[in-house]
Amino acid sequence: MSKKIGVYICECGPNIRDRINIDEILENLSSIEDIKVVKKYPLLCSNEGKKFLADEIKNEELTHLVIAACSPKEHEITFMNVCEKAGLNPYLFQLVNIREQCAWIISNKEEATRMATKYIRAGINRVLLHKPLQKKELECNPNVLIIGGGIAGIEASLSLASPERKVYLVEKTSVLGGKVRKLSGLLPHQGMDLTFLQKKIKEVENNENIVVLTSSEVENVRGFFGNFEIVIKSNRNDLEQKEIKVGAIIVATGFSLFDPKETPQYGYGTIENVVNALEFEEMIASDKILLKNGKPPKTVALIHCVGRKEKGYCSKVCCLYSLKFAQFLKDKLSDVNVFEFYSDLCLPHKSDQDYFEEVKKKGVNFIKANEIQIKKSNSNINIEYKTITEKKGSLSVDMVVLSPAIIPAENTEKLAKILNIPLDETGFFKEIHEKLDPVSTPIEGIYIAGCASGPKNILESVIQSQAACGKILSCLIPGKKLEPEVRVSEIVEEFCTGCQTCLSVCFYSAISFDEFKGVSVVNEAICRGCGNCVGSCPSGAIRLKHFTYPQLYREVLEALR
Amino acid sequence: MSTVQNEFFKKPKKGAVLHAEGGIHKAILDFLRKSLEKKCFDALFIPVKVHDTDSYVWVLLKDKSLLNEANPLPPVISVQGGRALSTLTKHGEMNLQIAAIMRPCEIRAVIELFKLKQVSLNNITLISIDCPGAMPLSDYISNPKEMAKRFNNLFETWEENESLRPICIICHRFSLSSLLPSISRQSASVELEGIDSPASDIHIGLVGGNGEKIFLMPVSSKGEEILEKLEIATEDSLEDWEIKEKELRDKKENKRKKILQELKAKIEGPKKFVAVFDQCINCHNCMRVCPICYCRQCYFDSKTLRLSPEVYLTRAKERKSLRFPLDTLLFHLGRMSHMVLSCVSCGVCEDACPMNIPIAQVFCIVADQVQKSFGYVPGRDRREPPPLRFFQEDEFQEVEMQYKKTISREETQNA
Amino acid sequence: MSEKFKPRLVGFLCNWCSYAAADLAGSSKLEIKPYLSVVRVMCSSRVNSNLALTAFLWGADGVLIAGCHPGDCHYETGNYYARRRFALLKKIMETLDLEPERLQLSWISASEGKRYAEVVNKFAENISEMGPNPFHNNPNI
Amino acid sequence: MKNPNVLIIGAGIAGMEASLLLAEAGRKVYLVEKESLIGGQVIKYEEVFPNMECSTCMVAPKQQEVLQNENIELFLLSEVEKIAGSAGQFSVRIRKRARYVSLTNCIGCGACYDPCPVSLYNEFEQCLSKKKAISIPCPGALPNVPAIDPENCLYLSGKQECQACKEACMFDAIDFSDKDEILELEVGAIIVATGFDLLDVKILPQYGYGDSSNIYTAMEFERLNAANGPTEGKIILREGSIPKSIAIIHCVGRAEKGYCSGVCCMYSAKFSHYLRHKLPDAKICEFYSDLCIPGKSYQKFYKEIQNKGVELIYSDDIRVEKKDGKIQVVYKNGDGERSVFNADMVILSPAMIAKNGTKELAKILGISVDEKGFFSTQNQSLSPITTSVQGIFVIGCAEGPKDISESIAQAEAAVGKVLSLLS
Repeated sequence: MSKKIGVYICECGPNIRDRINIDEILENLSSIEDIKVVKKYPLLCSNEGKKFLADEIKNEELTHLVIAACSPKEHEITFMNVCEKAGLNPYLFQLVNIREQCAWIISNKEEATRMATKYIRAGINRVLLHKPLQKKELECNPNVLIIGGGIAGIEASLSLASPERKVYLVEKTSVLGGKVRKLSGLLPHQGMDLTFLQKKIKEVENNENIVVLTSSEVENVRGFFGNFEIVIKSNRNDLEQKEIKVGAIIVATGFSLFDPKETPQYGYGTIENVVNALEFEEMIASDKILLKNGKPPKTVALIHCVGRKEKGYCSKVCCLYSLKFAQFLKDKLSDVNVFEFYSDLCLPHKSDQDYFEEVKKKGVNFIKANEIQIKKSNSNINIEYKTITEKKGSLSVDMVVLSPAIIPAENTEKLAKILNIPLDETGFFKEIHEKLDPVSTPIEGIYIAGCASGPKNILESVIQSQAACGKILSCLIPGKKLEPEVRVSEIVEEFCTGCQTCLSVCFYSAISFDEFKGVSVVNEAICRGCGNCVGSCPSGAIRLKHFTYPQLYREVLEALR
Repeated sequence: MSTVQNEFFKKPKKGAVLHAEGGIHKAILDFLRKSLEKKCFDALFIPVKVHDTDSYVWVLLKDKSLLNEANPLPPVISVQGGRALSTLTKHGEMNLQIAAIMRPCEIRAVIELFKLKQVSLNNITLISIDCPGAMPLSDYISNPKEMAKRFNNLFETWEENESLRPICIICHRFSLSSLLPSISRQSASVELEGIDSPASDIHIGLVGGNGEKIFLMPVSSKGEEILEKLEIATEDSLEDWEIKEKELRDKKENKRKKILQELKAKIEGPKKFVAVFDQCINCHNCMRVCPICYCRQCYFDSKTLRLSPEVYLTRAKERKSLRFPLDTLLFHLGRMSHMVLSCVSCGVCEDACPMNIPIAQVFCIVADQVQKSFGYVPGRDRREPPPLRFFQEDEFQEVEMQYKKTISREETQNA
Repeated sequence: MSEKFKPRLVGFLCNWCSYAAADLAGSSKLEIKPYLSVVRVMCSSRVNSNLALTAFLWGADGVLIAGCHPGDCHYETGNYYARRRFALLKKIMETLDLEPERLQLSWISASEGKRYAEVVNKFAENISEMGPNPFHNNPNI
Repeated sequence: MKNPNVLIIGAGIAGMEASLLLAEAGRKVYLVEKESLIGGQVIKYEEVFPNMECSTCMVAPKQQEVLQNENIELFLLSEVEKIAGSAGQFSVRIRKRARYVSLTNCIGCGACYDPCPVSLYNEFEQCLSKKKAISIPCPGALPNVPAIDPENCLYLSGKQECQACKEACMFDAIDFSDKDEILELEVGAIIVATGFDLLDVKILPQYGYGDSSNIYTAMEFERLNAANGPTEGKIILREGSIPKSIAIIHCVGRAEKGYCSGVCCMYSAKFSHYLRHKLPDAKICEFYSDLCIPGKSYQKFYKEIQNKGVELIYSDDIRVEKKDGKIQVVYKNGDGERSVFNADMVILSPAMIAKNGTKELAKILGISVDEKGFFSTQNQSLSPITTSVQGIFVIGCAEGPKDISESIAQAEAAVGKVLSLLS
């Protein structure tokens, strides 16, 4: 079938009309073959303009459309929609930017006209090579796998589970609740009591749309967003395996605590009555704050930032729970002296500082110190430290509570390998974009929530798990098909030599290798169409739809005329 | 960052010194024969002289008797060993144990092709040999006897010899040193797997033996096992070889600098560079024989670059004239940009050029610079990833037009 | 002669940063020399020696590759790969002294409309001074 | 019958994120924005910590999407006046102030700016530059359509029969007859994302801010450094010279407001990065009380500036004084001793405070405001974005100081809540 190109130049009022000699261009173009119509129009993006275009496409039976107007950022989508409505494949259209990148930057009309002509010719030559790309639709599985039965995982399960959406909650240990279950209580502005946790756990267990798999771990993951295939292994016996299919995965594996034994200066494990935060939480919970000798402590030192230097980051929550400890000590033990040894008070939440003032009022002493050394001194514990101005100080106490850094949960690395998602230099899971997309990973459909991606307080963990749900609920809708990007890469098999360079450069792991054929394969459901693989392939065996070599060469050639 | 030193250098440098009464070729062949008998491997991959001719071909050899025809170090490189081994191993696994004996430049090509998934090294034992160089194919074909004689004289003296290929005269990677891992700055950030990754498993040293003895050294643990199996004790000192090898390498490195500098002066700059490739007839032989050019179809042969006649006419009008065949220079520069990081300077391209373009030497000049700037030595380490497969965040900042900075600087001065 | 000579420049701009900067330069009505033809690509990593060299040897007097600043890539790491590929090409041109200045890589973010104008004008200026692509009118290529 | 549509108040980074996700889910979104442009505070920044990414590059694609998405109906220059009903069926009344420029006709050529005789301070640029009575706040603003300031427009304020802009416009986009509109909407849920303001430092005389000396607020400095800002990114003093010594003062207003804003330490460090990059030889000094740098990647960010020779001074009781044209930062050090730092530029990092108008809006929404002036949420029951009214959610800095990623997480969380509530 012969080609009928329609070329339309938008005057954009005076913006293009006054600065480019449109008539001259119309004149030059009419000679080109394959061109059915060349016209100018006052303002194509106006409603009249759009209607005009639609009619032209129909009446002139155009097979290809070139519009010379403003930047594609402004109206490419507008005009693609016009094409679609008028029955022309929107990818058989090329928008040529003669406003921002021509009319507006070149004051000499002659020159501007010359450049505009180049651009428009390029557009015409390019559009001839366009393919009528078709939108693809993918069936997807609405179910979700949640890894980790802590507070984040529980939250997520509850907000996702519904009759149309099954949730599989996989927990490594034998019980749900994670670290929160070990706590004595939360902070005032979080609501101190913990009964809510048991309530939520009950809800989860009673929800028929949630399958709870305790003492289990993810063994293997295949597939992609909308269609993951998961193998889950029981910790009780290796033979017990379960295969499930889900559309998305939330990683909520939580954290571990830094082992103070790695920093001997704190005397943990060697000096009596030096305990870490979790042990102290349990003391509070059991309401037995006692020294080894069974007596209650008279002087307690709370040491912040244990392991911060070694790990290279602030764990965010320690300052606050240390305050909680101080408050509890003051409330429970009438004549106890409490000292907080801190390096920086990290109180980012709006109500944190009030809490700090409140605790301070109770007579808790705050010492900004570093280079802390904890030594045994006959019956007591002696703390040596330096002040911010390098002055030496020391203090004798009978109990020390260490607040260790929050570190990645064990097996984080292993899980990262199984899921094929990256870790950052601190060993936590890496967000695809720390700022703009804090719960997503490079693998679409795999999300991270809570302390799996770094230290967070309970509220933030809850928020993140709900955020992951937000993402899933908005794009993985039961019965709705996925519409992946159309302008993606494809492998030209007869040229692919199987060197697999493309696999190593693809950030999204959209390319796999077909051992049998010996060629690479692009998964169009994952590919985002950046073209990095095309750039990496010496054989030119990868084609980025709509940005193929020939199409780009056409533009280059016109540039060189 | 793992900087695994390979087995060979963990110990004081020792190996087996074998006496070569019947000449070094015989000594090497005896060793190979023995290892076949002892079932160290089922077959050899080795150059064999074709009956009643002077030409050599690669042969997958199972029958020991044929060994007499084999020549582990023929006077010419007719087909690059890397290319040959790729054809043998690329498609599918095999259950045979095979030993391939090759020149260092061929071994390095094998390793590059291994990284590019064009060679499988399962069941392959690589044996490298000190290489005195090779004769230009054309010269050899025109006078094989004489050339073979001159070639064999090299083994006593190892002195340079003008009838060698120019690329061999300046080859500083003729021995083991270029086949041993040493993790470079650039690839240091990349996780390297496996403990033991030298290019070859066993190396046969010839320099310093004056043609009377050969030096047998296990390089990888695999190599060690084989020599153990053969009950070859590797406790002799390698001093003679080491000293001579070092001496020869230094000498060649200096020569290399000098000669390449002279050549560079002859080819640099658009005018001279164009002149060098003027004679190119676009046969693309250089690409077809190159072991690194592994593409099924060369991008510059593909129809992607073909344009319609009227486009050629416009271009001709534009530039007054248009030369056919088209894009000759584009081919050479393009090919260079594709393979020069992995170029092992084996010289087969030059051998294959019907127009005697010093292409191997030109590529050599570029390869030296480029590989240096990427801290990459092709074929040195089986684990070292090809440079275009990874990046570091804080590298090559100089290649970007540092415009922002200059602006703010100017301002600071203006103030 | 730099007055008479109008260089033909090809600019491969990444869609998300540099192309946006070019638009901003336009809407800010900055004056830019009419020599650079813009070719839009989704990411600077799409550009490789195949494209750059072809443009150059088909007669471009200068080839500009522009993308997001390192770390800002819309596809996370594309521009780092682009930079490595460019470093290789640049090194080849330098070693052979094939006027490497004719190939330029610049990071231009979406807010740097002014910088885009400056980069392009400066580039055009440099190339004008250098004169025509030595491979362009050479009958032997 | 639950109404699936959603009202989102505030088109900053959080509001936009929520809108886009809900639109993707096929929901109709009414996005109400007080200003004449979208993007909120983030578009004022040149780069964001900790990776020093160009924020325009980050946000512009989202802004474009918001403008082009057919499921999102955008109301600019608009505010919520009244809300009735309950979760699943809220009815909302919106007042849309007249823009006097047609969003459909205007193509953003800017031909109307020059003819306008009125010259005003540009608040978007923190009054560091002037604008016309018809203008866009900064180059690259989206939508790229100006608005007329009725108080100052000669014609609209009835001062003169000036119609210079109308005459200059070729698209008949300017419409002086444009009127404020009242719109009634029906929605099932409401997301409040009104963001924050910065404390007005004038009320803290000890910092000497207010006259035109070289004491800047954080936001002023952001614009000073912005490539699309009043100086096109040149960091210069008011008299045009380059500063040689700069003091950055943290926690301005922390004591008065009674909370730590959580982000100032980081953006102050970001300022040091800017300064070090553009003024390699300047002396830079950060005055802090506590380094609040939570999170895995933040401490590294501080190490970097220290390695680049930025000085960190633990200080207290800071006052900024002016001695014969010179600026002096007087402070107590760790030992309580008084010391002095001579600066030719001072940057103040003020507390983030509740957006102006929060109380009024809270009243309309029927939700409460906490003692700090921010919307109060149900933190007690571990749901920091849900309010006392079911179906109304508060996200981002409307709930309290936050950084961008926390705000985005809350936006996505709100979407999760809405979608499971109105499913």
